[in-house]
Amino acid sequence: MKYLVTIEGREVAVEIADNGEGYNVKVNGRSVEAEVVGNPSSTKALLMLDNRSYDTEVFSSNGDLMVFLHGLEFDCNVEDERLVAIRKVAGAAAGGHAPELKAPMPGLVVKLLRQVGGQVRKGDPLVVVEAMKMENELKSPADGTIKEIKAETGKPVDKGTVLVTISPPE
Amino acid sequence: MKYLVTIEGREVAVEIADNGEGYNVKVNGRSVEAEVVGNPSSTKALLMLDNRSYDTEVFSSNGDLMVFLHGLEFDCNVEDERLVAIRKVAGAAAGGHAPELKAPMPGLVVKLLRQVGGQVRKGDPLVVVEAMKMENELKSPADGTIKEIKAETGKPVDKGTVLVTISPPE
Amino acid sequence: MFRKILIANRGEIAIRVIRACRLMGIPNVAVYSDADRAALHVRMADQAYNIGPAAPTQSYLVMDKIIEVAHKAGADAIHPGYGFLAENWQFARKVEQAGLTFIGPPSESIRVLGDKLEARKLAVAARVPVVPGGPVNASELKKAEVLAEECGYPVLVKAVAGGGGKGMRVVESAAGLEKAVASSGNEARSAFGDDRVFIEKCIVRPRHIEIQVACDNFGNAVYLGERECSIQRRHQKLVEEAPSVFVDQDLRARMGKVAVEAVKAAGYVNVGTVEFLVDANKDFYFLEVNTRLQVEHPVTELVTGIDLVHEQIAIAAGERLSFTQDDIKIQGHAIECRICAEDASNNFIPSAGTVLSYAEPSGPGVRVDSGIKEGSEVPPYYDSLVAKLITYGADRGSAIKRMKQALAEYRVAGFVTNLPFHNLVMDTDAFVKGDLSTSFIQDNYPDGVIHPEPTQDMLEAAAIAAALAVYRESKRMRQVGKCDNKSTGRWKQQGLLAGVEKLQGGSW
Amino acid sequence: MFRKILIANRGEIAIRVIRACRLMGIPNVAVYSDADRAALHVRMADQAYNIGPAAPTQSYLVMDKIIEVAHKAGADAIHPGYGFLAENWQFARKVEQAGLTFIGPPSESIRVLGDKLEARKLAVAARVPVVPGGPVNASELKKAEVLAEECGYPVLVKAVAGGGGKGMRVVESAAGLEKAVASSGNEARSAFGDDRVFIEKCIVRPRHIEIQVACDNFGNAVYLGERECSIQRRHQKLVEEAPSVFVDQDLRARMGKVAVEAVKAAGYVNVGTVEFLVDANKDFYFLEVNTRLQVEHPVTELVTGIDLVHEQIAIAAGERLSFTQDDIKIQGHAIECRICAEDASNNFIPSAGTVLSYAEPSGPGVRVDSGIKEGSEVPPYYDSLVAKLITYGADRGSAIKRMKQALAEYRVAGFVTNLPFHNLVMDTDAFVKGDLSTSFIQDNYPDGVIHPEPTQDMLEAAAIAAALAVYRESKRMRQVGKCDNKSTGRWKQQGLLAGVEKLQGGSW
Repeated sequence: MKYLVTIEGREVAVEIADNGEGYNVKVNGRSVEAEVVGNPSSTKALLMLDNRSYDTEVFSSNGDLMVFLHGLEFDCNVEDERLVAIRKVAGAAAGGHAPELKAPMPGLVVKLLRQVGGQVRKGDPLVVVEAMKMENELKSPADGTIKEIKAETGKPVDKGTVLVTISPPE
Repeated sequence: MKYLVTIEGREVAVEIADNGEGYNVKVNGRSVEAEVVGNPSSTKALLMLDNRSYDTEVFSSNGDLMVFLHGLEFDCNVEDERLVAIRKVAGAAAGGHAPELKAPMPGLVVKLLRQVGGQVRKGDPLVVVEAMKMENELKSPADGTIKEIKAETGKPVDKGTVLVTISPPE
Repeated sequence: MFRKILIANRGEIAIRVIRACRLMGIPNVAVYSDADRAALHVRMADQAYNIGPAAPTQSYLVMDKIIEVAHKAGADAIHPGYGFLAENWQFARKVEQAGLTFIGPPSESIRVLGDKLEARKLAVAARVPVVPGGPVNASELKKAEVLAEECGYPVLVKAVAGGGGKGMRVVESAAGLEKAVASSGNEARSAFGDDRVFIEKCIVRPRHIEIQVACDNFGNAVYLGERECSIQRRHQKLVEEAPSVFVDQDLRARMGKVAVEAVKAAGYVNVGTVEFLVDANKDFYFLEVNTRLQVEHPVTELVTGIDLVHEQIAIAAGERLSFTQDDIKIQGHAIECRICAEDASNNFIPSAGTVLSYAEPSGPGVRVDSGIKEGSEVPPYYDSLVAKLITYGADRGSAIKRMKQALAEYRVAGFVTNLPFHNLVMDTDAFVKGDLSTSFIQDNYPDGVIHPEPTQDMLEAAAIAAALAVYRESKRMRQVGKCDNKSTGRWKQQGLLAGVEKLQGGSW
Repeated sequence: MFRKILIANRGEIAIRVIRACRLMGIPNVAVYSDADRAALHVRMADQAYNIGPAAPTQSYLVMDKIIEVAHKAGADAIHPGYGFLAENWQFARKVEQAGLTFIGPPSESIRVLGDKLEARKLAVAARVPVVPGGPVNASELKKAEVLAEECGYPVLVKAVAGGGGKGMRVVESAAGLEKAVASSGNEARSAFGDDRVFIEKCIVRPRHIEIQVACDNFGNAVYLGERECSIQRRHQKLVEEAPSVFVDQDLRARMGKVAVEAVKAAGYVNVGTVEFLVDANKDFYFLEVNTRLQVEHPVTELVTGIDLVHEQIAIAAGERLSFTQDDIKIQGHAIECRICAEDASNNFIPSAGTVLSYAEPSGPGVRVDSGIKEGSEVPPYYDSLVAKLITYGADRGSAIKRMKQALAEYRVAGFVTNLPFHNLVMDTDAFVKGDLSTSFIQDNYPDGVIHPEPTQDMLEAAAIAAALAVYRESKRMRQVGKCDNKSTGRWKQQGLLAGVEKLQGGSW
């Protein structure tokens, strides 16, 4: 099975074949000897790649996967080749969905700093959310145009609530 | 609901009523204010009894329950009043089943020290099992008469395998 | 000794005090808000009482409620931890008046030292060097100008009332003074109902160095060396260490003696901390006295071998200090990283959530004081500090290396932490060289904290892990029947549910 | 420094070495048997190679296989840990001959010190006091009688070959000698193919006290104080501490100097331990030299501040000792409890299984060196030691109190541990008083180790927990439909499945 993994803005092609004892894995075309220790129903798995040891934990979060590895967290989007083909035909962006600004904590929306249609650069402040007795400027996760503002001033938001969606630049 | 809990050879009567917010609990007839924090599907639960804090974990093991509490482990047998009544009619021993000697680790049975029908006292050696390069004398868990010897010399046993059952003294 | 101690706090510091109680064989009572019903400090305490809703003003800050619980539980002493009511002299007085022991200094010492102007006067009288400056009313611009001129620009303008750097402004030259005094005054008036501002010489790129002191009821007062706490954001410390690379034996002795004089002048009893700013010439200036246990007390414990919480309780129970000044030897080096629920790469925005997965580092030279474990909630109502990671080594280099190793072993899933920030600090040249100041973060990360790019190797491994998870799950799903309890696609289920569901539904 | 280190061991000691490698920035390679595929040391290592089936003779003891993996992985040094091949001079020699560095003493030192007779000769030549005695052939009864008479009864009869107390017998008077010599000789012949027995004076109720030494390649040799390891079962240590309450500064210096002489005489390089028996008169007798890192090394690390594994690696890489004798100061007190999968109340029978639930203690003065975490397997093939709990305090009393507190925080479910045994020891008068000897367990628990009865309070709480679990589960089951994936009675399911299933099926 071939997968396209979008991770930290980069694409990594991963091809997996079960060889009965372990897996034959190709990453970006390069062969890797892979062994997975751990039950498929567990989030935790020990990955041995060419005898290198990677103690991983994989969670699912809103359709994406969060991979924990050596104390770092990676957000991954995994598409199999069928989905990639469909998407390419449709001309959509990689990762399957438009970049979104999500509330990193529960809080109260106190200010909207930009309007729909506005051009933004990654890191531009978009929304101010009050939480833990502080006003926090939330920043754009990507360059592009503001597609939709879902946040409303004065409304409380939960952690993970999508506040703004961005259309990537053409 | 009334329960009879057999724990460490003693019987404790526990009566539980759900009061919506917490539980009204009677233990051996004495009222206790009880609150349980934790999802019913989890093994872990924080028990507050009259504002005393007990961080518990309950596992099920061969029909009995193992309760972990403040670093100690308790084997419990819980019967509801219906079962207690049935048992009493049948004249059976508390705890629902005869005392058993189980293999505490995987190993090889190398010697049977007693025969069916023999009188034993708690702590008398019954079976020798070789494990971890050592010969281990396994001792009777209770006073009584040997009812059945399930272990066979030369046979490997798994952890938890019942080796000998004991009939309590009349 | 006390019959029972009530701990008027939460999180890691409540647990730290519980452990000290255990050590001393004293029963302990925790209190908790509705948000902390299942918190670790509740689980670890002997007893625990609910004291109200999540908001601190309705629970951890309600003095009478806490004193009432102390009575109900039969406690005869209250340990306030840090934060919340720890430096509230009115609370200390109420505790005293209720016939209980406040484990901390006398309420009068807290009052005097908590008032910036009184504390400053006291320090001056005790010949403790202070930063040149003084208070003015916000309306007296002329007076402010003269004062600023005397101090020498740049000057700092801040509210007389309050604390924690609220409304603090740096004024580079006379031109900016009027505006700064006016806005500081406005903010101070609305926040504290007192528009007086304090103008003082701005010490450029100072180090924040503090002296730990301990005083008993018999006039014994000892300093336990210094802590360097220069790495701060929003005037809150993030990394602390002991000893300071900047402090030699002579400076330590001089600062220590001054610190002891300062607290003695306030009739201080119990442990406390005297904070100083130290400039590049090793001149030091009195900042304030923290009349409580500090978050960063473990680094002092590691280099002196003294258990400060034990000492606090013993002093409050009327015991003599168990050591003299000569007994205090600084051995080795300790570093503390405050593990906070916050995103350093996004202006230190706080985070919150459920701890989905949690693994602490351990082994030689590693100490973790944590307030959470797997399944814990990090509620959005309180401080973002969730744990403290402290490492110890024979020298600073080993302590840093151990910290890097321990950070790599630390795993927290469920909310954003500043673990990557600490990793970055440990790799920053200026930190390794010991070139620290309170502007460390601005100086070294002028474009904000940018976590290093992961290596290609790591990216590929993570991508493979993700793809394999999907591959194995889809394979499993194909093998699973329509209604089979035993092997229902739990991972998939979890994929459909929110992350939190995972713990609620299946953490056995 | 080394390019890469292969660790020829498993469990907590493999992890201890991995941490030392991390500290020094040296890449590391683990090896594992089929039984350890998912073991913690494999997870923590940079790289890991399978070396065969579970049985040690087919994996961790296969010298050539390990050396082959070292070559394949590009390692230039091998750390043997303790146990397995750590004191096998042939392995050390093979490593040397393969052009790799053995992180330990030269193979020749291991060989000489591993041979009891040669080691004794060496000790005598170096004026190290030894227990009076000597070897005889099992057939030479007359010679044995004369020798025993010279030593004075009671005497100890044991095999010349082998070690670890195999076939050791105490003979109280001349009447029992013949039988003891014959059986010891028989056992020795069948076990080692060498029927010589060693007869020596039996030191009554001795303490087992050992001196840690460290020697570099430049003739520097230092002793790092003593460890008292008197609490043993089956001649294996269970509780160790440093310093010993029995050793004063004078005795420490005398034993230390003798220990250094003993290892110098054997051309020793690297860290090592000289074991002594000490009688009630503080006379000490050379026992043997352990030519490796000891299980109990952490207590020395805590009281000296020296990282012994770091030192091992540095010495092996040709560096000089980083300290002199004068630098070594013993500060505070440390105690180690070996956490083993065994039932102390049932004659220390070993246990095994899956770790269903696991929580380590943490906080001030607590160090855990563990080889397991939740979900780990404790296989029945290897040593029962799963972790070491070490506490540190300013004095022995605090270290004991911290240990009690830490033991109470430690939770291991899934197999039997000796945690309750350690709890009992910490509460035993003789231990608290420091009244120790190698017969501590027999003396203090003559009827076997009997764990104290739980309090009525605890029994009732456990009973309520069990009843509530049943009550809540039955209520939940009534609410659940027949085929509803989301809320299937997981707890019940688990009730029906074996405990191990729990982790295999649902540890997300």
